[in-house]
Amino acid sequence: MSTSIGKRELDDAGRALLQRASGGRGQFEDLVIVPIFAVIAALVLGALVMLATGVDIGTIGKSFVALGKGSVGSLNAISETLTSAIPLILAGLGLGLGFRAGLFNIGAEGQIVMGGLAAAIFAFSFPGLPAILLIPLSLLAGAIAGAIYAGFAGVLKATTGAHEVITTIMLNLSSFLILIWALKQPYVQVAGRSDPISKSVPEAGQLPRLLDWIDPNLRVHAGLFVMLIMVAFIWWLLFRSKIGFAFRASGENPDAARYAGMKSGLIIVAAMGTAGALAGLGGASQVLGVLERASPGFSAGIGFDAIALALLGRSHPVGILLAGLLFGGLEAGGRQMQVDAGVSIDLIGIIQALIIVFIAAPLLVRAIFPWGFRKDKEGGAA
Amino acid sequence: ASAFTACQVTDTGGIDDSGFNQTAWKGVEDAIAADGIEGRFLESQQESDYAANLNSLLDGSCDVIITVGFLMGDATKTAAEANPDQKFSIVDFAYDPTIPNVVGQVYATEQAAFLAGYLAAGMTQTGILGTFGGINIPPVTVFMDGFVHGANLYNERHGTSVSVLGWNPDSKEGLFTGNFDQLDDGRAFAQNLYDEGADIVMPVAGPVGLGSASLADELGTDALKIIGVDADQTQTDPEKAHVYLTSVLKRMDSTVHQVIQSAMDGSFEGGLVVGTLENEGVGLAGFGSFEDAVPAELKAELDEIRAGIIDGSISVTGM
Amino acid sequence: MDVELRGITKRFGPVVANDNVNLVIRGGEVLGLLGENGAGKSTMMNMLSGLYTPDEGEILIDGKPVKFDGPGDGIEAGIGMVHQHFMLVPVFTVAENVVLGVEPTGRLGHLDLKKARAQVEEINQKYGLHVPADALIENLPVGIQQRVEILKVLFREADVLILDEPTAVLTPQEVEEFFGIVNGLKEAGKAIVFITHKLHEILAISDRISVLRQGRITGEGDPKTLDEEKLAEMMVGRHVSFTVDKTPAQPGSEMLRLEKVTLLDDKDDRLIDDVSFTVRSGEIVGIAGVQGNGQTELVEVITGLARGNAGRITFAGDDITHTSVRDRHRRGMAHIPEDRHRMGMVDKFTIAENMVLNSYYDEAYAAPLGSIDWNRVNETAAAFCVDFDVRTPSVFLPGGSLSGGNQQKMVVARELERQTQLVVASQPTRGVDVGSIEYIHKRLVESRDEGDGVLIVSSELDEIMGLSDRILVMFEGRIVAEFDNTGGKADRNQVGLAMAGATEGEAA
Amino acid sequence: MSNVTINTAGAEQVASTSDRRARITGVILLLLSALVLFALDVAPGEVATFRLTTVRDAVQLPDLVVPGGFNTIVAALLAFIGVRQFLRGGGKWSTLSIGGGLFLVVLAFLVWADAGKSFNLTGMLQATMVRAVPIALGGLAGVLSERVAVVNIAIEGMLLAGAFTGALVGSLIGSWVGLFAAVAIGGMFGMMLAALVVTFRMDQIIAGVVINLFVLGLTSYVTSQVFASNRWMNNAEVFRAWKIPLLSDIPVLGPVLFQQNIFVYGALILVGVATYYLFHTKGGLRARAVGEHPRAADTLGVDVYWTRYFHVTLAGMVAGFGGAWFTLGSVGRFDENMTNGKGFIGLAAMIFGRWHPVGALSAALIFGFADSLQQKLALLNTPIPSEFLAMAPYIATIIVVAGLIGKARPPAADGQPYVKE
Ligand SMILES: Nc1ncnc2c1ncn2[C@@H]1O[C@H](COP(=O)(O)OP(=O)(O)OP(=O)(O)O)[C@@H](O)[C@H]1O
Ligand SMILES: Nc1ncnc2c1ncn2[C@@H]1O[C@H](COP(=O)(O)OP(=O)(O)OP(=O)(O)O)[C@@H](O)[C@H]1O
Ligand SMILES: [Mg+2]
Ligand SMILES: [Mg+2]
Repeated sequence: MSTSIGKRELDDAGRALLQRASGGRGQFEDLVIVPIFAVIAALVLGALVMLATGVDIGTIGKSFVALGKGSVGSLNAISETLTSAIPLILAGLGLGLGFRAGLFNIGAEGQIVMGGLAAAIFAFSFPGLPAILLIPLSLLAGAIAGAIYAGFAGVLKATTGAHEVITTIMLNLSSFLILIWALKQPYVQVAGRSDPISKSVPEAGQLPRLLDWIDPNLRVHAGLFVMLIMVAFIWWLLFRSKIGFAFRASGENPDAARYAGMKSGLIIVAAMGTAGALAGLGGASQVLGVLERASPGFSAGIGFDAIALALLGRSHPVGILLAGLLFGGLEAGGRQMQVDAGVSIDLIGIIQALIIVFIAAPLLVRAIFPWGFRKDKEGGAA
Repeated sequence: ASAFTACQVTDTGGIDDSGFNQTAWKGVEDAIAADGIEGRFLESQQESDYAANLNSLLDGSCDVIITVGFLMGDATKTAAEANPDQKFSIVDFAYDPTIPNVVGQVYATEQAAFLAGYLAAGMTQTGILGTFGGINIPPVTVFMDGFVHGANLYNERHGTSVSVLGWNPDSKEGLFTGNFDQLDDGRAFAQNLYDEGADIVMPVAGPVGLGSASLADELGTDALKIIGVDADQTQTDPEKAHVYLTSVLKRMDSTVHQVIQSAMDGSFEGGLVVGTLENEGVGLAGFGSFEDAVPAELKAELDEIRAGIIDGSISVTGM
Repeated sequence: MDVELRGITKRFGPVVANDNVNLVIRGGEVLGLLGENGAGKSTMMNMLSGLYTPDEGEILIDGKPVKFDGPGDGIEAGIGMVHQHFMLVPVFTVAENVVLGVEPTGRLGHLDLKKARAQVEEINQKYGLHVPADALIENLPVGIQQRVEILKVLFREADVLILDEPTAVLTPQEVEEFFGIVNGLKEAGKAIVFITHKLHEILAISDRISVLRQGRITGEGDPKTLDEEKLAEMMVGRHVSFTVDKTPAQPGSEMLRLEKVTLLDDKDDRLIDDVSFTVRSGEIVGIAGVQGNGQTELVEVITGLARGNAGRITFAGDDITHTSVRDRHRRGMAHIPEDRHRMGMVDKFTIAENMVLNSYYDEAYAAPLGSIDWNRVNETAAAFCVDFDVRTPSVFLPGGSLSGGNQQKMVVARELERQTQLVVASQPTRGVDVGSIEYIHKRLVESRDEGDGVLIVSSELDEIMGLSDRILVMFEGRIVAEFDNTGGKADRNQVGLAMAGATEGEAA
Repeated sequence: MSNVTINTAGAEQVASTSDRRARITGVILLLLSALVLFALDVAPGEVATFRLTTVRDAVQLPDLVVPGGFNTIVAALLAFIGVRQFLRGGGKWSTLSIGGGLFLVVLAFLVWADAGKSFNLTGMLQATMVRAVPIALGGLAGVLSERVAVVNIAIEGMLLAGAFTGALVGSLIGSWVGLFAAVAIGGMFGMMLAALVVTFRMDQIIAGVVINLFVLGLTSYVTSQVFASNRWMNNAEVFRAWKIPLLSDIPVLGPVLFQQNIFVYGALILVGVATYYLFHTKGGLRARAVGEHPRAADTLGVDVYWTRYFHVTLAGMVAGFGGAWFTLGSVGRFDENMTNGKGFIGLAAMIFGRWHPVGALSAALIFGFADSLQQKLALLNTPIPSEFLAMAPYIATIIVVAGLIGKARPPAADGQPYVKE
């Protein structure tokens, strides 16, 4: 054929096709109004739960004030929110990427464990390196460990078809045991301690705190930049790069991807590996930035929260960033709730769940708050 | 508002863990009852909460801050060094060198577990005892070590061959649930030991042990008895009190209470408090419903061994 | 039983699929329904069967207005529909599919499959359908699956049968048999609505014809007074040529060569059995055959989707037996896949993204750092859409939102607008309206005239006869016959016989 | 007219895929044989003793004594099957050989670990059943909902809710009422999941994750806020083992199958009933149709929404029953997050069991076996660290899924919402 792809002069008919359909009010409602109502509805229901368990009104009021104060009410609150959000978002990005590629990887928790462990071991193994090398290399070690651990599930799926849900669940459960075992090994365990705790990350390996010149207790650390860079990178990877196109195509329609010459096995392994690297990075940043050593249970369920996060953010990097900030805020605010009002921190779990329900089911919010939305049908159907 | 306030930060087990967080909190509650102080606690859900929770207590409203568990060792140290005027105490952890404003509270648990092992060896019908742990870490395995060595001493003295399943003090390997929260593991692991002939089992896995108690309740105490750990389980698990032969006490409540009192009367001094049989920081609880079943000779022997341990004539490490 | 649609309007968001439609359907009569892709035929029939509810207007049965809340109500009222896309559960047996929803049961809610089988047999007998009741749907050829659909409707004793493009996937022989069945039903007094894009079929079977255009009825007619040309004009609004205009082929160098290619399945049965042939540049080779005789697999082996177990494939002189899909694509092999939904496109991707589904990595779209230059992609896609008349308001809409025919045009556009040397086109015009067929055929011939080799696989004998310079017939995994078709000289009957597996002697 | 037949029938020797698979199988088996021969070598004189009864049993059975030579025989057997596969295996024998091979390796492993020692085999099998119960019920709940194409990540939450309710109501009113309440609450969460995904068209996985979060939050909150200070609210009577007369006296089999509590019997019966229901009744046919091709079902008048509501609710009830096992069937009291991922393992069992009730049960049994096996191994002082022993069930699952199951096909519409128009 003579027509060559790429350079084409467009006539008017062609240019008309380049109009983007505008989102309109429906989109605005979904993106702005729904979340606001979702948070309100969740808080109201949370209050009802407290009432039902015998907490008095005053305390309930106090706890909500504390929730706000603890999440965004002060510099420290914001710092805490960001600190909590960093590993959540990193792991969430990995899961989101996997979902886009059609992989239901629920193994972030195990990948975080491996990443954090590897980062700690690397950092204390090379205490002589300058920070400029030690920090990036330790992060890299974490990312690689996470990638390998996830890649294992990827390879199994690509070669034998073993379902990633099964393998990643099993790898999660195994990772906790591996962690404890590793932490007791003489090379890893800190000298003089009998309990399973790794040697500390040397000063040069710690992600520097960003605001300690204001107050040494402000914990937000340079992992923030790592996280932001990754959000941008993953956005680019998914929506701008060739490999991302292949990821998304295989996620949506594996047969079409095969038809288009994409190698499904390779994509599975690559996507799992990338996802694992991100989760591993999350674990590494937690260890290098907050905990400064690895210990049993340091992963703290971040990998599971990250699933909710990735889903809530619709597997879109920006969505995941926003969802992560929300979760981080709830976590930090929840601590304040406990401090100021003495309400059990478990309540935050309930409120988190309720917020997700309402955000993820706009139809539900519309049903509860019919007056908040325009009645027209077009607006409603997404 | 000028009342003396004691604050506690739990580790991730939470305040109602039927284990050391709860027992330490009991110490605070005792102080509230006895000395009229105020008490409050913060629960940590994950490790990164430790520092944050400690920070939120540093505004001067707490007269003494009690942290719980070896996992909080680093966070407590950091906070204590940054706030030299604030009094701290940490349960189940010791600093070397010591920090001037922190009291570490540690326990010679193996001494009490030794007694339990001796007792159990004297009480078994099948000649087989069992134990299992949460995870294979020293705070857990010291109980198991003591238990095995105690049973060995009984064998030595009585020419019996009571064996302990579930822990090998030499290879440091044994039976572990891998967690501290799946109660049904407690039942399954006890069942496993029971199937192998054990009739007295000591679970060292926090609330998981409650599952073992449930099995003993169902099988009947003739078939299976349980030895509790940490607190007197006839008190913390009153519904199943009848299945506990005894409990290996780690009197965190008592040491916490002591520390609070020292902070109140000004005698607070950084360093170490070691709970031993001698100072009753560790010990054996009563025999509960088995009070009559335990032979008087055995009780006498236990008293004698207790004395032996205190005066150092009996080693609890099996040497 | 008579059915009437009065003033029916249906909208999907901004799209008005049906606009104030009036239509009467009578018992003992076949109504042919005709219209371009996306004209709104299926939508209308889905409302009649109760699957959709009309936004405006009403449906009357024997003069009485009815309101359907779901397909159950439609069935109740005696309206049965055979859908354009099969509504069969592939992992169920024929009997299970047929009785679904009206299952005969024994005690304890036990499913009485024996009774179901007997009932299926009974209808089989009555209408001469010959469907094996116990076979799994996924193991049946599409022709038989089609009959299962009819069986389902008959089993429910429908008086009105709506057949939405039932012949799209049938071979000429199967169509013959199918028409026999339809005539039998008509004689039994049933009202039948027959939708197709094949004009000769609609002329052959209908008693009355209605033409739908952009959601409106734009013409009615009597098949006796109409011919294909007129029908096409009513439908598309312009003259349509049915014969493919082409000059005699000028075959050049060898583009594709298969030597003794064999492919086995899991059970070691031969899907492709020792197949050898060549395609030269500048010629169109058509592979005729009843579906399920190895054509699908043959295309997969040629395009690299499957690996043959033996044999050799060369492309423009190079051995490509073991190269990847992408390598073959890079060398200039275009592939229009048989099943666009499964393979040819990603429903949720935009039209623009679908347009570069297999060329996104091309130099032409490269931006720094391994990025894709989306502006270039979008412009190219827009141009493709214009060329191939893909009807859409924007290239940023999801590919899945296009009507079936337009989806096919999108896929064909993507494959033919590239620099190619060989075009492998499998069922290139399935489900496409006549206007678009004309265009796609024209473009295939253009490809040939510019020196490409073209391999067309189609179960549509007319398409093969009209387009090919040479015809190969495939039967049970083998090439059983070859015909020279220069100037259309191959004998249609002979080809048909070979497709049915007649041996050489019989064919001659 | 040219009518040339190109094809000359020539059956050329072609390498088939099954040949290749057989060869891979053969190599794997030979490797396993080497593993048994070298890593699991037992001195011929040593014996492994498997006790079939405990000292407490009325009827004493002789011990099962396996000489160390057993492993040599296993190695030889594995080598034999391996060579056979390599040379002329194929077809269904490949999978069968791998399955049999793995089984033999497990046996050899047991003999190796138990060499010179003894353990109670009957107890281990009994524990296998018990440990399989919550997983099998979780898996069954998964089967019921995924057969109507609703992905059920919420099993974990439903189990937890069942456990919590069972303990609470069981303590307040009585165990039977507690059991019914647990089933009801499970059903309620099932209905809630159905409402979210069917009516409000929420993403199925998000909905499941949310229910898990919600239940975990709520039960933990109430546990710390209420139970901690009101212990009597969390102390239910446990359903005890119920010996089936006569049958329970059968050696080995009796204790394993017929001396269990209602949860074990319940799980077995439910698996049977569900299998019958799904594959032999009208309701089951409709359910499967909705899971495979909802639009086809819809066009035939099957109410897709109702079918999904009904089965997901049913699934919730099954999970609620399974949840009650943790409290009413095991320890009588609730503790935060006490299900600790069993629901997810149930989900794995469902996939592993290919969306079939019996498959899910079998998967759960394999898991239960590996679990009780590791407990025995921990008592035998094997040189393997306890952490790695505890990993046995997980690793076994991975091996079986990768080695035997391979790709499993879910119901075709699984996870997809159905929009009527
Ligand atoms: N075909 C395209 N043309 C131009 N830009 C594109 C194209 N596809 C993706 N992009 C770019 O990628 C970015 C992200 O795409 P978008 O947010 O629409 O992702 P998506 O897959 O539609 O996500 P979601 O499913 O959450 O809506 C867009 O801002 C857009 O600039
Ligand atoms: N479910 C739907 N949602 C949105 N738009 C739809 C839907 N179904 C059909 N449409 C649109 O309605 C119009 C009519 O579609 P319909 O399927 O009735 O066409 P048709 O005449 O059957 O075409 P074809 O010959 O390609 O089958 C098209 O523009 C189509 O894109
Ligand atoms: Mg978008
Ligand atoms: Mg149509």
